[in-house]
Amino acid sequence: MNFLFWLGQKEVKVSLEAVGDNLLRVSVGDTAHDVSAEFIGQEEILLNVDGRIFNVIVHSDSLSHSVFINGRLFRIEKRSALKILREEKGRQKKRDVKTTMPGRVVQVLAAPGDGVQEGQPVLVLEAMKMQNEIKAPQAGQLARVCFRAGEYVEAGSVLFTVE
Amino acid sequence: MNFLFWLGQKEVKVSLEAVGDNLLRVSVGDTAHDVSAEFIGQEEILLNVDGRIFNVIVHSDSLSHSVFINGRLFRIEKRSALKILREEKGRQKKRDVKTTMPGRVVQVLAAPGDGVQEGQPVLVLEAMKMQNEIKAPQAGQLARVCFRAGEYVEAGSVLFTVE
Amino acid sequence: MFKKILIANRGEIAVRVIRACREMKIIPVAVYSEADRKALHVRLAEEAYFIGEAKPSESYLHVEKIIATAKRCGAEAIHPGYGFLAENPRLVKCCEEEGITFIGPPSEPLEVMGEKTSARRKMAAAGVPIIPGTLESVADERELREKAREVGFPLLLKASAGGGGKGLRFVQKEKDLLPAFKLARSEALSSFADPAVYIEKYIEEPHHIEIQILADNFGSVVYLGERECSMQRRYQKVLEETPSPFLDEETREAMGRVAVKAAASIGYRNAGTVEFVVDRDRKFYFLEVNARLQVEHPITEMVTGIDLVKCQLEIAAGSPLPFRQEEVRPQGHSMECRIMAEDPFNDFMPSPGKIVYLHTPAGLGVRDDSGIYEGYEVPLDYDPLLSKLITWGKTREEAILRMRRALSEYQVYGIKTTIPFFQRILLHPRFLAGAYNTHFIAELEKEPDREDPAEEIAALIAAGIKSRRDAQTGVSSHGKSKEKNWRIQGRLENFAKRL
Amino acid sequence: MFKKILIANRGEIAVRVIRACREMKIIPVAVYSEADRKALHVRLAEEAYFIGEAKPSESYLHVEKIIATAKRCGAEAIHPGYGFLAENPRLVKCCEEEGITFIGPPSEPLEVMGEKTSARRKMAAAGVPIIPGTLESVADERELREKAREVGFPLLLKASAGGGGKGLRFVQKEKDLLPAFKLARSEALSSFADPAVYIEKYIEEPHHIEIQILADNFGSVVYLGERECSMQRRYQKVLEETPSPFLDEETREAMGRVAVKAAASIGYRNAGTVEFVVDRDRKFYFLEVNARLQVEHPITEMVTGIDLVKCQLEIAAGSPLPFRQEEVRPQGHSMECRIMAEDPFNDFMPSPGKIVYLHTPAGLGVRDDSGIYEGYEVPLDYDPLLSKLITWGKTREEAILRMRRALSEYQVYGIKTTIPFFQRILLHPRFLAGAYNTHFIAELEKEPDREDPAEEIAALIAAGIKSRRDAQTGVSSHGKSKEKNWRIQGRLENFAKRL
Repeated sequence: MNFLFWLGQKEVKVSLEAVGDNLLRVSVGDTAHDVSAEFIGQEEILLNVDGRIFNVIVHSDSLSHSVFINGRLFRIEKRSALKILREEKGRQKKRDVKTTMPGRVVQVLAAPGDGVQEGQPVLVLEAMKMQNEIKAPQAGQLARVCFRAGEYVEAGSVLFTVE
Repeated sequence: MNFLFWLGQKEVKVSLEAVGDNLLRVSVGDTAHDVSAEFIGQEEILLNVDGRIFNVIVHSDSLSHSVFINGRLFRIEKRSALKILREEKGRQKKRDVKTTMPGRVVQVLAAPGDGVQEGQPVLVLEAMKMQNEIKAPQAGQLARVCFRAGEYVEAGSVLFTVE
Repeated sequence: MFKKILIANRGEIAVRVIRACREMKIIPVAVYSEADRKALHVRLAEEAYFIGEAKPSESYLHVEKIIATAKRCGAEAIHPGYGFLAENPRLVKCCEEEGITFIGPPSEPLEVMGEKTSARRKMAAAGVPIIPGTLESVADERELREKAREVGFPLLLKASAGGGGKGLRFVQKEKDLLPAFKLARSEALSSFADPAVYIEKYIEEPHHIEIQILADNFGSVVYLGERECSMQRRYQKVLEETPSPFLDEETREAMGRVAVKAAASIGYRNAGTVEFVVDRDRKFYFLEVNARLQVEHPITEMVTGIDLVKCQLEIAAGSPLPFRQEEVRPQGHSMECRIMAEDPFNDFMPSPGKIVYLHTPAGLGVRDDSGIYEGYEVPLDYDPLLSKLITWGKTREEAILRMRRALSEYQVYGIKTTIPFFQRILLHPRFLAGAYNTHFIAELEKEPDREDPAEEIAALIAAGIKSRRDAQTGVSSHGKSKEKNWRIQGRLENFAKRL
Repeated sequence: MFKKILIANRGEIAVRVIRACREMKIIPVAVYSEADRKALHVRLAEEAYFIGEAKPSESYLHVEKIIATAKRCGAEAIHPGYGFLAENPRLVKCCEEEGITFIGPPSEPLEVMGEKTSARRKMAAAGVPIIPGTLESVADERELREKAREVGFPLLLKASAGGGGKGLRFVQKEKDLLPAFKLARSEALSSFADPAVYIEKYIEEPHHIEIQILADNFGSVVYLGERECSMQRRYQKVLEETPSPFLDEETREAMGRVAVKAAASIGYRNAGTVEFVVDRDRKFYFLEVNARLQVEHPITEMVTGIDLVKCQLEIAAGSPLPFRQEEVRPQGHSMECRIMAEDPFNDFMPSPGKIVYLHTPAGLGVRDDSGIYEGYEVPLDYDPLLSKLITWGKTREEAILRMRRALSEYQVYGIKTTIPFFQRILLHPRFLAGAYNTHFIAELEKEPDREDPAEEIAALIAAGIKSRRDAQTGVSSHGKSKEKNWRIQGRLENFAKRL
């Protein structure tokens, strides 16, 4: 069984072949590995790669696998690298700035219509007792600011848009 | 909301009434308690009874709740005590001896047709490196022995029957 | 001794105090906010009472509610933990009025020390060396500029009511002064309900080293060695160790003696910490007294064998210290990593949320003082400290290797944590050599991160295996049947024998 | 030092050795049977290799497979843990032939000590006091009867190849002799592949107390204090503590000296334990040498600060002992509870199965040496030992109170464990007074168990709450929506502000 993945900007071919009870031959690019894998629960895999042990958590959606190993998160895309690149370019014209954390907006430092520099703080978000400045990812004009001071923000919300 | 439960041979009426946000008034028999309950996962309840904290696991089936508190297991029946008693009497004539643990039969010490005393070992079951004598629960005649030495036994299997 | 104690805190420190109570046959009473209905400190308490909304001012900072709850449940004493009301003189006074024992110092030293500028004045008067700077907080922007020029750049702006790095700003040049002042005041206001800020001269290549002290009600004050707290990020301690690899025996003893003097000069009681800044020539300056149990107290416990929380309770109950200075003999080395709900790969952004998967380390020399469990949802309302991972070793090297081992076992999934960041620190040659000061982490963050190509390959293989499973069957069903296949072997053996 | 070590074991002891390896920068290699594909020791190892069926003879007892795996992965040494091949001279010889270091004693003392009757002969010759009984194993039923009469009743039948209580039977009267002999032989055969059994005089009100020793390759032998192991059920240790509350200082030292003499007389190397029976007058008799790491070794580590597994590796690598007898100074008190997969409310029947829920205790002075995790399925093929819960305290009282606290936090659901049984022991006045011998548990089991009416009421309330939830909605949906309600509050606040 063959799969094509994208990690970072790299395209990698991964092919799997069952070679015995609980034993797989897995090629990653040009290199082959002896692998056994035990599922513990739905998302946790105890992986044995050429004898070396990895405790892995794989959280999958239709677009990608998020693989968590030794505290690191690898986002392995099922889509083509080209497509991702194209999307990113599209985004560069008009960029939504989202927050990865929930929190409370403490202060809004710029208004829609203002010109902003790359790295300029646009608003201050407080979560877990820490105030974090959220900065403009590129120079441009502030198209909108979606929250006012004092409002709660959920993870994934668009905070503001830079054009 | 009222429920009738049986614990041991006792019948207990439990009634619940919501008296506020996250607060219940629960009567057990004649005594009322202020209770708040937080479900953690499907079976785990963090119970606050008049301020006192209990970490409880409740595993339910159609007949009973198995409630696990501080290492103790309470089997709280939804059926009437009378019914349970009747069943137990029925069983006393012809008693199936089941094993609660899986294991391997090491030795069979009596044959079908043999008379046995209460507490007489009938077979030896090994699990987790320990040999356990399984004894006749009552005096009588051995009606059947369901396994032979060397066989594996699953939890819940009938090992032998005493009439 | 007390029969029942209310713990006016949450998270790992509430758990820590609850454990000490249980070991002394004292009934520990937890209080909890709306956000903490399922918190670990509630689960481990014997009694627990709801006190209000998630917002600290409505719950953990609400003096009247805390006092009312203590009276209602019959608690004879209140332990404040750290943060929240730990250094709040009003709580202490209310306790005094209501006949409840406050487990901590009396209100007078609290008032003197809680306000950093009055603390500096007091210490200067007692002959304890202090850092050059203002002895009063800065009134306005004009005075700010004026005093800053007097002290000279670089300098630090500090919250007068502060502690724990909140409301603290480093100012390199004069042009950064005003924005830093505003942010420091805003953070100080939000953290301590007091925007006052003062100025301190910035010490180059500084070490933050603190001395743990214990003082009973009979005039006895002892010090329990130091804690090296220079491993800081944005003025927040992230890793502490004892003994300090930087100190020599002479400085260590001198600091201990000065700490005892400082505590005695203000009539300090109970457990406390005297913080110092130590410059590259090992000259030390008084920084502040933390009039409470410190986050990093466990490393002192590990090397001295002394349970500081139990000492706090005994002192508060009126017992004299059960040991003298010469009986305190630290053994071996201990360090602590503060595991935070922050994303080290994304500028340490807070990462609250549900912990869907948790494996904690254990075994010889490993202590995990945690406030979380699998299935717990870390609220966004409070500090991001999840757990303190502590190791002990006969030598510093053993403590480090043990910490690396423990970190390799520690798995938290669902939220981001600083575990990988500590793995990086614990492999760094400068850390291994013990040659770091408070600048270390800022410098580390400029260096490229470690990469393990084997992990990348394992990740790709895992993705392949997951894709294969998802493709072959519906999610989950295949794995289950496979699992069953193995268990079925015993049964097959039986059937075969009978045939 | 070695670069890579194979651990020829499973469960908590394999985890213990893996941890020590990681802390010494040695690559730990696990081996696993079919039943252990998902075991914790595999998860925590750096490398792991499959070696065969669940049956020990096909995997953990299979010398050739173990040796072949070590050679294949390049392991320079093998650590056998305890049980399985730990005292198997054949493995030691194979290692010697293949140039692999066996982490344990050489084959000669193993052979002498592994066979209990030859050990008794050897010790008697060296002037070490032994229990009256046969110096050879009993050949047949005629000899059994004859020798038993000579020794006198009550007596013990013991497996010559034995240890750990397996193949051991107490015989009160002559009429019980033959059935006990048969059971002892059968268990001995199944556990050690050798049915030989010998006779020992039964000591009344006996204490089992053992001395930990360490011997390097340079003639240095030290003892690290004793372990009180009298808390036994069916000749299996269930709880151990050090120091023994029964011994006086004089007996303690005398036993230490005799243990060193015993070890030296047989050319013992590496870590080992000399077991004694101590009668009510504190007269002690040699019982056996356990030529391996003991299950209960952690309590010695807790009071001495010495990592016994690391010592084993260092001795095996040819290092001399880094300390002398007078430098061993135990501090405080430590005890261990063996958490077993057994049902204390049903005659301690084994209880393998899936652990659906697990909370482990932590914090100051608590060590959990565990081989399990949540979601793990405890196999029926091996020992029921799940975990060893160890506490340390400045005093015995503190160690006990801390153990009670830790047990109260320890929650295992899905299988039965002996945790409630330990809670019973730790509240018993005779245990608290330190006044127990090997009969304690048999006597305890005749006493009525504690009952907490509050727990019964809580159970009924929980059942009511569960019934209510199941009635109001389908299972689960209600609780979830409730949970969401709380989280939604922050959002509502926002919406309200905008309107």
